[in-house]
Amino acid sequence: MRLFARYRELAGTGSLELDVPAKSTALDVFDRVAESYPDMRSMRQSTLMAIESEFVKPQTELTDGEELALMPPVSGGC
Amino acid sequence: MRLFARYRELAGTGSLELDVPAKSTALDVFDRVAESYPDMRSMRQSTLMAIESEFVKPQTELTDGEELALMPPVSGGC
Amino acid sequence: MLIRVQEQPLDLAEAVRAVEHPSAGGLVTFSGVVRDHHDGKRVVAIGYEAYGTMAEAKMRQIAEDVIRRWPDSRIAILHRTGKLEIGEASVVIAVSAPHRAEAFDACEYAIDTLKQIVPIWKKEAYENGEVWLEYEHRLAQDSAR
Amino acid sequence: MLIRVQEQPLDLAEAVRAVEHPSAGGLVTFSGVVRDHHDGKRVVAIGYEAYGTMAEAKMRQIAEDVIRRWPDSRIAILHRTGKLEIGEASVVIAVSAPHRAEAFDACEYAIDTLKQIVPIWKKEAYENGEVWLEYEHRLAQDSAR
Repeated sequence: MRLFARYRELAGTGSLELDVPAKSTALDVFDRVAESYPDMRSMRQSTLMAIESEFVKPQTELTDGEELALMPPVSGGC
Repeated sequence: MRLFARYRELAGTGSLELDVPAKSTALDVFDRVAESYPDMRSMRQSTLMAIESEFVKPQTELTDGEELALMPPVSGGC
Repeated sequence: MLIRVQEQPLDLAEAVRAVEHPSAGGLVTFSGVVRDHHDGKRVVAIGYEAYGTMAEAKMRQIAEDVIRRWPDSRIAILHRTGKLEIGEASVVIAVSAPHRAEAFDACEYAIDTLKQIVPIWKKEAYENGEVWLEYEHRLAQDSAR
Repeated sequence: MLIRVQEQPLDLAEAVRAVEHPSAGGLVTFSGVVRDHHDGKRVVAIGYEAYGTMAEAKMRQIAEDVIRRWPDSRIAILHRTGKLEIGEASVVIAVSAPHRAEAFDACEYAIDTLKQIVPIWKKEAYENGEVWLEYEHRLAQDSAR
Protein backbone atom coordinates (compact mmCIF):
# COMPACT_ATOMS: atom_id res chain seq x y z
CA MET A 1 0.00 0.00 0.00
CA ARG A 2 0.96 3.64 -0.55
CA LEU A 3 0.83 6.59 1.85
CA PHE A 4 1.05 10.24 0.78
CA ALA A 5 1.78 13.70 2.16
CA ARG A 6 1.07 13.90 5.90
CA TYR A 7 0.37 10.17 6.14
CA ARG A 8 3.72 9.42 4.54
CA GLU A 9 5.47 11.64 7.07
CA LEU A 10 3.57 10.13 10.01
CA ALA A 11 4.46 6.60 8.92
CA GLY A 12 7.99 7.55 7.97
CA THR A 13 7.52 5.72 4.66
CA GLY A 14 5.52 6.04 1.48
CA SER A 15 4.90 2.35 0.97
CA LEU A 16 4.03 -0.57 3.22
CA GLU A 17 3.45 -4.27 2.63
CA LEU A 18 0.51 -5.52 4.69
CA ASP A 19 -1.15 -8.92 5.06
CA VAL A 20 -4.86 -8.46 5.68
CA PRO A 21 -7.71 -10.98 6.09
CA ALA A 22 -9.77 -11.87 3.01
CA LYS A 23 -12.67 -9.44 2.31
CA SER A 24 -10.91 -6.62 4.17
CA THR A 25 -12.20 -3.21 3.05
CA ALA A 26 -10.14 -0.09 2.36
CA LEU A 27 -11.46 1.30 5.63
CA ASP A 28 -10.36 -1.81 7.53
CA VAL A 29 -6.83 -1.23 6.29
CA PHE A 30 -7.01 2.46 7.23
CA ASP A 31 -8.05 1.51 10.77
CA ARG A 32 -5.24 -1.01 11.02
CA VAL A 33 -2.64 1.56 9.91
CA ALA A 34 -4.14 4.21 12.19
CA GLU A 35 -3.57 1.92 15.17
CA SER A 36 0.14 2.44 14.65
CA TYR A 37 -0.11 6.16 13.85
CA PRO A 38 -2.76 7.65 16.14
CA ASP A 39 -2.54 11.11 14.53
CA MET A 40 -4.28 9.59 11.51
CA ARG A 41 -7.40 8.69 13.48
CA SER A 42 -8.95 12.15 13.47
CA MET A 43 -8.72 12.18 9.65
CA ARG A 44 -10.73 8.98 9.20
CA GLN A 45 -13.74 10.79 7.67
CA SER A 46 -11.80 12.88 5.19
CA THR A 47 -9.29 10.31 3.99
CA LEU A 48 -9.28 9.57 0.27
CA MET A 49 -8.77 5.96 -0.75
CA ALA A 50 -7.72 4.59 -4.11
CA ILE A 51 -7.21 1.07 -5.40
CA GLU A 52 -4.97 0.73 -8.44
CA SER A 53 -5.13 4.52 -9.05
CA GLU A 54 -8.94 4.79 -8.91
CA PHE A 55 -10.81 6.43 -6.05
CA VAL A 56 -12.93 3.91 -4.13
CA LYS A 57 -15.47 4.11 -1.35
CA PRO A 58 -14.16 3.11 2.11
CA GLN A 59 -16.39 -0.01 2.04
CA THR A 60 -14.72 -1.37 -1.10
CA GLU A 61 -13.16 -4.80 -0.57
CA LEU A 62 -9.60 -5.45 -1.57
CA THR A 63 -8.62 -8.25 -3.91
CA ASP A 64 -5.41 -10.22 -3.62
CA GLY A 65 -2.35 -8.21 -4.70
CA GLU A 66 -4.11 -4.88 -5.28
CA GLU A 67 -2.40 -1.63 -4.34
CA LEU A 68 -4.31 0.56 -1.90
CA ALA A 69 -3.43 4.23 -1.44
CA LEU A 70 -4.44 6.28 1.61
CA MET A 71 -4.40 10.00 1.01
CA PRO A 72 -5.32 13.20 2.84
CA PRO A 73 -7.67 15.55 0.98
CA VAL A 74 -5.85 16.87 -2.08
CA SER A 75 -4.46 20.39 -2.29
CA GLY A 76 -2.67 20.60 -5.62
CA GLY A 77 -3.15 23.21 -8.29
CA CYS A 78 -2.36 26.55 -6.76
CA MET B 1 -12.73 64.81 -39.29
CA ARG B 2 -11.66 61.18 -39.44
CA LEU B 3 -13.20 58.23 -41.26
CA PHE B 4 -12.41 54.60 -40.53
CA ALA B 5 -12.69 51.14 -42.06
CA ARG B 6 -15.48 50.94 -44.63
CA TYR B 7 -16.17 54.68 -44.42
CA ARG B 8 -12.51 55.41 -45.12
CA GLU B 9 -12.64 53.19 -48.19
CA LEU B 10 -15.91 54.70 -49.43
CA ALA B 11 -14.52 58.22 -49.10
CA GLY B 12 -11.11 57.24 -50.43
CA THR B 13 -9.50 59.04 -47.50
CA GLY B 14 -9.22 58.76 -43.74
CA SER B 15 -9.37 62.44 -42.97
CA LEU B 16 -11.39 65.36 -44.27
CA GLU B 17 -11.50 69.05 -43.46
CA LEU B 18 -15.07 70.33 -43.38
CA ASP B 19 -16.59 73.74 -42.69
CA VAL B 20 -19.94 73.32 -40.98
CA PRO B 21 -22.43 75.85 -39.61
CA ALA B 22 -22.27 76.75 -35.90
CA LYS B 23 -24.18 74.33 -33.64
CA SER B 24 -23.89 71.49 -36.14
CA THR B 25 -24.29 68.11 -34.49
CA ALA B 26 -22.25 64.99 -35.15
CA LEU B 27 -25.27 63.59 -37.00
CA ASP B 28 -25.49 66.70 -39.18
CA VAL B 29 -21.93 66.09 -40.26
CA PHE B 30 -22.66 62.43 -40.93
CA ASP B 31 -25.59 63.38 -43.15
CA ARG B 32 -23.47 65.87 -45.01
CA VAL B 33 -20.74 63.30 -45.68
CA ALA B 34 -23.32 60.65 -46.61
CA GLU B 35 -24.63 62.97 -49.35
CA SER B 36 -21.34 62.44 -51.14
CA TYR B 37 -21.08 58.71 -50.35
CA PRO B 38 -24.60 57.25 -50.60
CA ASP B 39 -23.46 53.79 -49.44
CA MET B 40 -23.06 55.28 -45.96
CA ARG B 41 -26.73 56.20 -45.68
CA SER B 42 -27.99 52.75 -44.76
CA MET B 43 -25.55 52.73 -41.84
CA ARG B 44 -26.88 55.94 -40.28
CA GLN B 45 -28.40 54.15 -37.26
CA SER B 46 -25.39 52.04 -36.39
CA THR B 47 -22.62 54.58 -36.95
CA LEU B 48 -20.41 55.33 -33.95
CA MET B 49 -19.37 58.93 -33.46
CA ALA B 50 -16.51 60.27 -31.38
CA ILE B 51 -15.32 63.80 -30.68
CA GLU B 52 -11.71 64.12 -29.57
CA SER B 53 -11.51 60.33 -28.96
CA GLU B 54 -14.64 60.07 -26.79
CA PHE B 55 -17.86 58.45 -27.97
CA VAL B 56 -20.67 60.98 -28.26
CA LYS B 57 -24.36 60.80 -28.99
CA PRO B 58 -25.38 61.81 -32.54
CA GLN B 59 -27.08 64.92 -31.17
CA THR B 60 -23.88 66.27 -29.63
CA GLU B 61 -22.92 69.69 -31.01
CA LEU B 62 -19.45 70.31 -32.33
CA THR B 63 -17.24 73.10 -31.04
CA ASP B 64 -14.82 75.05 -33.19
CA GLY B 65 -11.73 73.02 -34.12
CA GLU B 66 -12.85 69.71 -32.62
CA GLU B 67 -12.05 66.45 -34.38
CA LEU B 68 -15.06 64.28 -35.20
CA ALA B 69 -14.65 60.60 -36.07
CA LEU B 70 -17.29 58.58 -37.94
CA MET B 71 -16.93 54.85 -37.45
CA PRO B 72 -18.78 51.67 -38.38
CA PRO B 73 -19.60 49.34 -35.46
CA VAL B 74 -16.32 48.02 -34.10
CA SER B 75 -15.10 44.48 -34.75
CA GLY B 76 -11.68 44.24 -33.13
CA GLY B 77 -10.48 41.62 -30.70
CA CYS B 78 -10.80 38.27 -32.39
CA MET C 1 -0.41 48.28 -16.76
CA LEU C 2 0.76 47.51 -20.30
CA ILE C 3 -1.42 48.85 -23.13
CA ARG C 4 -0.34 48.93 -26.76
CA VAL C 5 -1.67 48.86 -30.32
CA GLN C 6 1.10 47.65 -32.61
CA GLU C 7 1.88 46.41 -36.12
CA GLN C 8 4.46 43.88 -34.90
CA PRO C 9 3.49 40.33 -33.88
CA LEU C 10 2.21 40.09 -30.29
CA ASP C 11 4.33 38.40 -27.63
CA LEU C 12 2.32 36.51 -25.00
CA ALA C 13 5.40 36.28 -22.76
CA GLU C 14 5.71 40.07 -22.70
CA ALA C 15 2.11 40.40 -21.50
CA VAL C 16 2.67 37.71 -18.84
CA ARG C 17 5.83 39.40 -17.55
CA ALA C 18 3.95 42.69 -17.25
CA VAL C 19 1.43 41.24 -14.76
CA GLU C 20 3.60 38.87 -12.71
CA HIS C 21 3.71 39.79 -9.02
CA PRO C 22 4.60 37.97 -5.76
CA SER C 23 1.07 38.33 -4.37
CA ALA C 24 -0.64 37.09 -7.55
CA GLY C 25 -1.87 33.52 -7.12
CA GLY C 26 -3.57 33.19 -10.49
CA LEU C 27 -2.59 34.40 -13.92
CA VAL C 28 -4.99 34.07 -16.87
CA THR C 29 -4.24 34.95 -20.47
CA PHE C 30 -6.45 35.23 -23.51
CA SER C 31 -5.16 35.16 -27.09
CA GLY C 32 -7.53 35.87 -29.94
CA VAL C 33 -6.22 34.00 -32.94
CA VAL C 34 -7.03 34.40 -36.65
CA ARG C 35 -9.10 31.38 -37.66
CA ASP C 36 -9.02 29.66 -41.02
CA HIS C 37 -12.79 29.92 -41.49
CA HIS C 38 -15.73 32.16 -40.63
CA ASP C 39 -19.42 31.47 -41.27
CA GLY C 40 -18.40 28.49 -43.39
CA LYS C 41 -16.09 30.54 -45.63
CA ARG C 42 -12.37 29.87 -45.86
CA VAL C 43 -10.42 32.87 -44.56
CA VAL C 44 -7.13 33.44 -46.37
CA ALA C 45 -5.98 36.62 -44.63
CA ILE C 46 -7.17 39.25 -42.25
CA GLY C 47 -6.45 42.88 -41.56
CA TYR C 48 -7.11 45.12 -38.58
CA GLU C 49 -7.46 48.90 -38.74
CA ALA C 50 -7.45 50.98 -35.56
CA TYR C 51 -8.25 54.53 -34.58
CA GLY C 52 -4.92 54.31 -32.78
CA THR C 53 -5.03 57.00 -30.11
CA MET C 54 -8.66 56.38 -29.25
CA ALA C 55 -8.14 52.60 -29.23
CA GLU C 56 -5.33 52.88 -26.70
CA ALA C 57 -7.41 55.30 -24.61
CA LYS C 58 -10.33 52.84 -24.55
CA MET C 59 -8.02 49.91 -23.76
CA ARG C 60 -6.58 51.96 -20.87
CA GLN C 61 -10.13 52.68 -19.68
CA ILE C 62 -10.89 48.94 -19.66
CA ALA C 63 -7.68 48.27 -17.72
CA GLU C 64 -8.60 50.90 -15.14
CA ASP C 65 -12.07 49.38 -14.81
CA VAL C 66 -10.52 45.97 -14.20
CA ILE C 67 -8.14 47.24 -11.53
CA ARG C 68 -10.99 49.04 -9.78
CA ARG C 69 -13.38 46.07 -9.92
CA TRP C 70 -10.82 43.39 -9.01
CA PRO C 71 -8.52 44.80 -6.32
CA ASP C 72 -4.84 43.89 -6.57
CA SER C 73 -5.25 42.70 -10.13
CA ARG C 74 -2.78 43.61 -12.88
CA ILE C 75 -3.51 43.69 -16.58
CA ALA C 76 -1.82 43.91 -19.97
CA ILE C 77 -3.70 44.42 -23.25
CA LEU C 78 -1.95 44.23 -26.64
CA HIS C 79 -3.76 44.57 -29.97
CA ARG C 80 -2.28 44.14 -33.38
CA THR C 81 -3.07 46.07 -36.56
CA GLY C 82 -2.25 45.53 -40.20
CA LYS C 83 -2.23 42.27 -42.10
CA LEU C 84 -2.21 39.00 -40.14
CA GLU C 85 -1.75 35.39 -41.18
CA ILE C 86 -3.91 32.47 -40.05
CA GLY C 87 -2.86 31.37 -36.56
CA GLU C 88 -1.42 34.74 -35.55
CA ALA C 89 -2.79 36.53 -32.49
CA SER C 90 -4.80 39.71 -33.05
CA VAL C 91 -5.20 40.43 -29.34
CA VAL C 92 -3.46 39.24 -26.18
CA ILE C 93 -4.68 39.96 -22.66
CA ALA C 94 -2.98 38.87 -19.42
CA VAL C 95 -4.47 39.35 -15.96
CA SER C 96 -3.05 38.38 -12.59
CA ALA C 97 -5.00 38.49 -9.33
CA PRO C 98 -4.69 37.12 -5.80
CA HIS C 99 -7.14 34.29 -6.60
CA ARG C 100 -7.92 32.42 -9.77
CA ALA C 101 -11.65 33.16 -10.08
CA GLU C 102 -10.89 36.89 -10.10
CA ALA C 103 -8.26 36.45 -12.80
CA PHE C 104 -10.67 34.49 -15.02
CA ASP C 105 -13.53 36.95 -14.51
CA ALA C 106 -11.36 40.01 -15.09
CA CYS C 107 -9.75 38.61 -18.24
CA GLU C 108 -13.09 37.63 -19.75
CA TYR C 109 -14.56 41.03 -18.85
CA ALA C 110 -11.62 42.72 -20.56
CA ILE C 111 -11.94 40.89 -23.89
CA ASP C 112 -15.75 41.13 -23.90
CA THR C 113 -15.58 44.90 -23.31
CA LEU C 114 -12.73 45.38 -25.77
CA LYS C 115 -14.83 43.85 -28.52
CA GLN C 116 -17.58 46.35 -27.79
CA ILE C 117 -15.93 49.71 -27.20
CA VAL C 118 -12.43 49.73 -28.71
CA PRO C 119 -12.39 51.36 -32.18
CA ILE C 120 -10.69 48.64 -34.19
CA TRP C 121 -12.13 46.99 -37.30
CA LYS C 122 -11.49 43.64 -38.87
CA LYS C 123 -11.47 42.95 -42.59
CA GLU C 124 -11.55 39.34 -43.70
CA ALA C 125 -10.28 38.20 -47.07
CA TYR C 126 -11.83 35.03 -48.52
CA GLU C 127 -10.90 33.24 -51.68
CA ASN C 128 -13.43 35.33 -53.63
CA GLY C 129 -13.37 38.74 -52.02
CA GLU C 130 -13.12 40.61 -48.77
CA VAL C 131 -15.51 42.16 -46.28
CA TRP C 132 -15.39 44.51 -43.30
CA LEU C 133 -16.92 42.96 -40.20
CA GLU C 134 -19.22 45.28 -38.29
CA TYR C 135 -20.84 43.99 -35.16
CA GLU C 136 -23.85 45.67 -33.63
CA HIS C 137 -22.75 46.69 -30.15
CA ARG C 138 -25.07 48.41 -27.76
CA LEU C 139 -22.31 49.18 -25.29
CA ALA C 140 -20.26 51.58 -27.43
CA GLN C 141 -23.36 53.52 -28.34
CA ASP C 142 -24.58 53.54 -24.74
CA SER C 143 -21.25 54.74 -23.43
CA ALA C 144 -21.55 57.91 -25.52
CA ARG C 145 -22.04 61.05 -23.50
CA MET D 1 -3.43 16.53 -25.50
CA LEU D 2 -0.37 17.27 -23.36
CA ILE D 3 -0.44 15.94 -19.77
CA ARG D 4 2.58 15.85 -17.51
CA VAL D 5 3.65 15.91 -13.85
CA GLN D 6 7.25 17.11 -13.67
CA GLU D 7 9.97 18.34 -11.33
CA GLN D 8 11.34 20.85 -13.85
CA PRO D 9 9.97 24.41 -14.10
CA LEU D 10 6.83 24.67 -16.22
CA ASP D 11 6.94 26.34 -19.63
CA LEU D 12 3.77 28.25 -20.54
CA ALA D 13 4.92 28.47 -24.17
CA GLU D 14 5.09 24.67 -24.40
CA ALA D 15 1.48 24.37 -23.20
CA VAL D 16 0.37 27.05 -25.69
CA ARG D 17 2.12 25.35 -28.61
CA ALA D 18 0.41 22.08 -27.72
CA VAL D 19 -3.09 23.56 -28.21
CA GLU D 20 -2.56 25.91 -31.15
CA HIS D 21 -4.66 25.01 -34.19
CA PRO D 22 -5.89 26.82 -37.33
CA SER D 23 -9.56 26.49 -36.34
CA ALA D 24 -9.01 27.74 -32.77
CA GLY D 25 -10.23 31.32 -32.39
CA GLY D 26 -9.60 31.65 -28.66
CA LEU D 27 -6.76 30.41 -26.50
CA VAL D 28 -6.93 30.76 -22.71
CA THR D 29 -4.19 29.86 -20.27
CA PHE D 30 -4.16 29.61 -16.50
CA SER D 31 -0.98 29.65 -14.41
CA GLY D 32 -1.18 28.95 -10.69
CA VAL D 33 1.68 30.80 -9.06
CA VAL D 34 3.23 30.40 -5.61
CA ARG D 35 2.18 33.45 -3.57
CA ASP D 36 4.26 35.16 -0.91
CA HIS D 37 1.52 34.93 1.69
CA HIS D 38 -1.37 32.70 2.77
CA ASP D 39 -3.93 33.39 5.50
CA GLY D 40 -1.86 36.37 6.60
CA LYS D 41 1.33 34.31 6.99
CA ARG D 42 4.46 34.95 4.97
CA VAL D 43 5.23 31.95 2.76
CA VAL D 44 8.96 31.35 2.24
CA ALA D 45 8.82 28.16 0.19
CA ILE D 46 6.43 25.55 -1.02
CA GLY D 47 6.56 21.92 -1.99
CA TYR D 48 4.24 19.69 -3.98
CA GLU D 49 4.01 15.91 -3.64
CA ALA D 50 2.11 13.84 -6.18
CA TYR D 51 0.85 10.30 -6.49
CA GLY D 52 2.46 10.49 -9.91
CA THR D 53 0.79 7.80 -11.99
CA MET D 54 -2.65 8.46 -10.52
CA ALA D 55 -2.22 12.24 -10.83
CA GLU D 56 -1.46 11.93 -14.55
CA ALA D 57 -4.39 9.53 -14.97
CA LYS D 58 -6.76 12.01 -13.30
CA MET D 59 -5.37 14.93 -15.31
CA ARG D 60 -5.95 12.88 -18.48
CA GLN D 61 -9.51 12.18 -17.33
CA ILE D 62 -10.11 15.94 -16.90
CA ALA D 63 -8.68 16.59 -20.37
CA GLU D 64 -10.98 13.95 -21.89
CA ASP D 65 -13.96 15.50 -20.08
CA VAL D 66 -13.05 18.90 -21.52
CA ILE D 67 -12.74 17.62 -25.09
CA ARG D 68 -16.08 15.85 -24.76
CA ARG D 69 -17.90 18.84 -23.24
CA TRP D 70 -16.37 21.51 -25.51
CA PRO D 71 -16.15 20.07 -29.04
CA ASP D 72 -13.04 20.96 -31.05
CA SER D 73 -11.22 22.15 -27.93
CA ARG D 74 -7.60 21.22 -27.22
CA ILE D 75 -5.98 21.14 -23.81
CA ALA D 76 -2.61 20.88 -22.08
CA ILE D 77 -2.16 20.39 -18.32
CA LEU D 78 1.26 20.55 -16.66
CA HIS D 79 1.80 20.23 -12.90
CA ARG D 80 5.02 20.65 -11.04
CA THR D 81 6.27 18.71 -8.00
CA GLY D 82 9.10 19.25 -5.56
CA LYS D 83 10.26 22.51 -4.05
CA LEU D 84 9.15 25.76 -5.67
CA GLU D 85 10.15 29.37 -5.13
CA ILE D 86 7.76 32.32 -4.75
CA GLY D 87 6.54 33.41 -8.18
CA GLU D 88 7.07 30.02 -9.85
CA ALA D 89 4.13 28.26 -11.47
CA SER D 90 2.83 25.09 -9.82
CA VAL D 91 0.31 24.38 -12.55
CA VAL D 92 -0.18 25.55 -16.14
CA ILE D 93 -3.27 24.85 -18.23
CA ALA D 94 -3.83 25.94 -21.84
CA VAL D 95 -7.09 25.48 -23.72
CA SER D 96 -7.96 26.45 -27.27
CA ALA D 97 -11.46 26.35 -28.73
CA PRO D 98 -13.31 27.73 -31.75
CA HIS D 99 -14.78 30.58 -29.65
CA ARG D 100 -13.51 32.43 -26.65
CA ALA D 101 -16.32 31.74 -24.17
CA GLU D 102 -15.72 28.01 -24.60
CA ALA D 103 -12.00 28.41 -24.02
CA PHE D 104 -12.60 30.39 -20.80
CA ASP D 105 -15.21 27.94 -19.49
CA ALA D 106 -13.15 24.87 -20.30
CA CYS D 107 -9.96 26.25 -18.74
CA GLU D 108 -11.74 27.26 -15.53
CA TYR D 109 -13.48 23.87 -15.38
CA ALA D 110 -10.11 22.14 -15.75
CA ILE D 111 -8.36 23.97 -12.90
CA ASP D 112 -11.43 23.76 -10.61
CA THR D 113 -11.67 20.00 -11.17
CA LEU D 114 -7.91 19.48 -10.90
CA LYS D 115 -7.96 21.02 -7.45
CA GLN D 116 -10.61 18.54 -6.40
CA ILE D 117 -9.66 15.17 -7.84
CA VAL D 118 -5.96 15.13 -8.71
CA PRO D 119 -3.86 13.49 -5.97
CA ILE D 120 -1.28 16.21 -5.36
CA TRP D 121 -0.56 17.85 -2.01
CA LYS D 122 0.91 21.20 -1.14
CA LYS D 123 3.14 21.88 1.84
CA GLU D 124 3.77 25.49 2.76
CA ALA D 125 6.82 26.63 4.70
CA TYR D 126 6.46 29.79 6.76
CA GLU D 127 9.11 31.60 8.75
CA ASN D 128 8.25 29.51 11.83
CA GLY D 129 7.30 26.07 10.53
CA GLU D 130 5.53 24.22 7.78
CA VAL D 131 2.11 22.69 7.20
CA TRP D 132 0.42 20.36 4.75
CA LEU D 133 -2.66 21.90 3.16
CA GLU D 134 -5.64 19.60 3.02
CA TYR D 135 -8.81 20.89 1.48
CA GLU D 136 -12.16 19.22 2.04
CA HIS D 137 -13.35 18.20 -1.40
CA ARG D 138 -16.65 16.48 -1.92
CA LEU D 139 -15.91 15.72 -5.56
CA ALA D 140 -13.00 13.32 -5.05
CA GLN D 141 -14.98 11.36 -2.47
CA ASP D 142 -18.08 11.36 -4.65
CA SER D 143 -16.18 10.15 -7.68
CA ALA D 144 -15.20 6.97 -5.81
CA ARG D 145 -16.81 3.86 -7.18
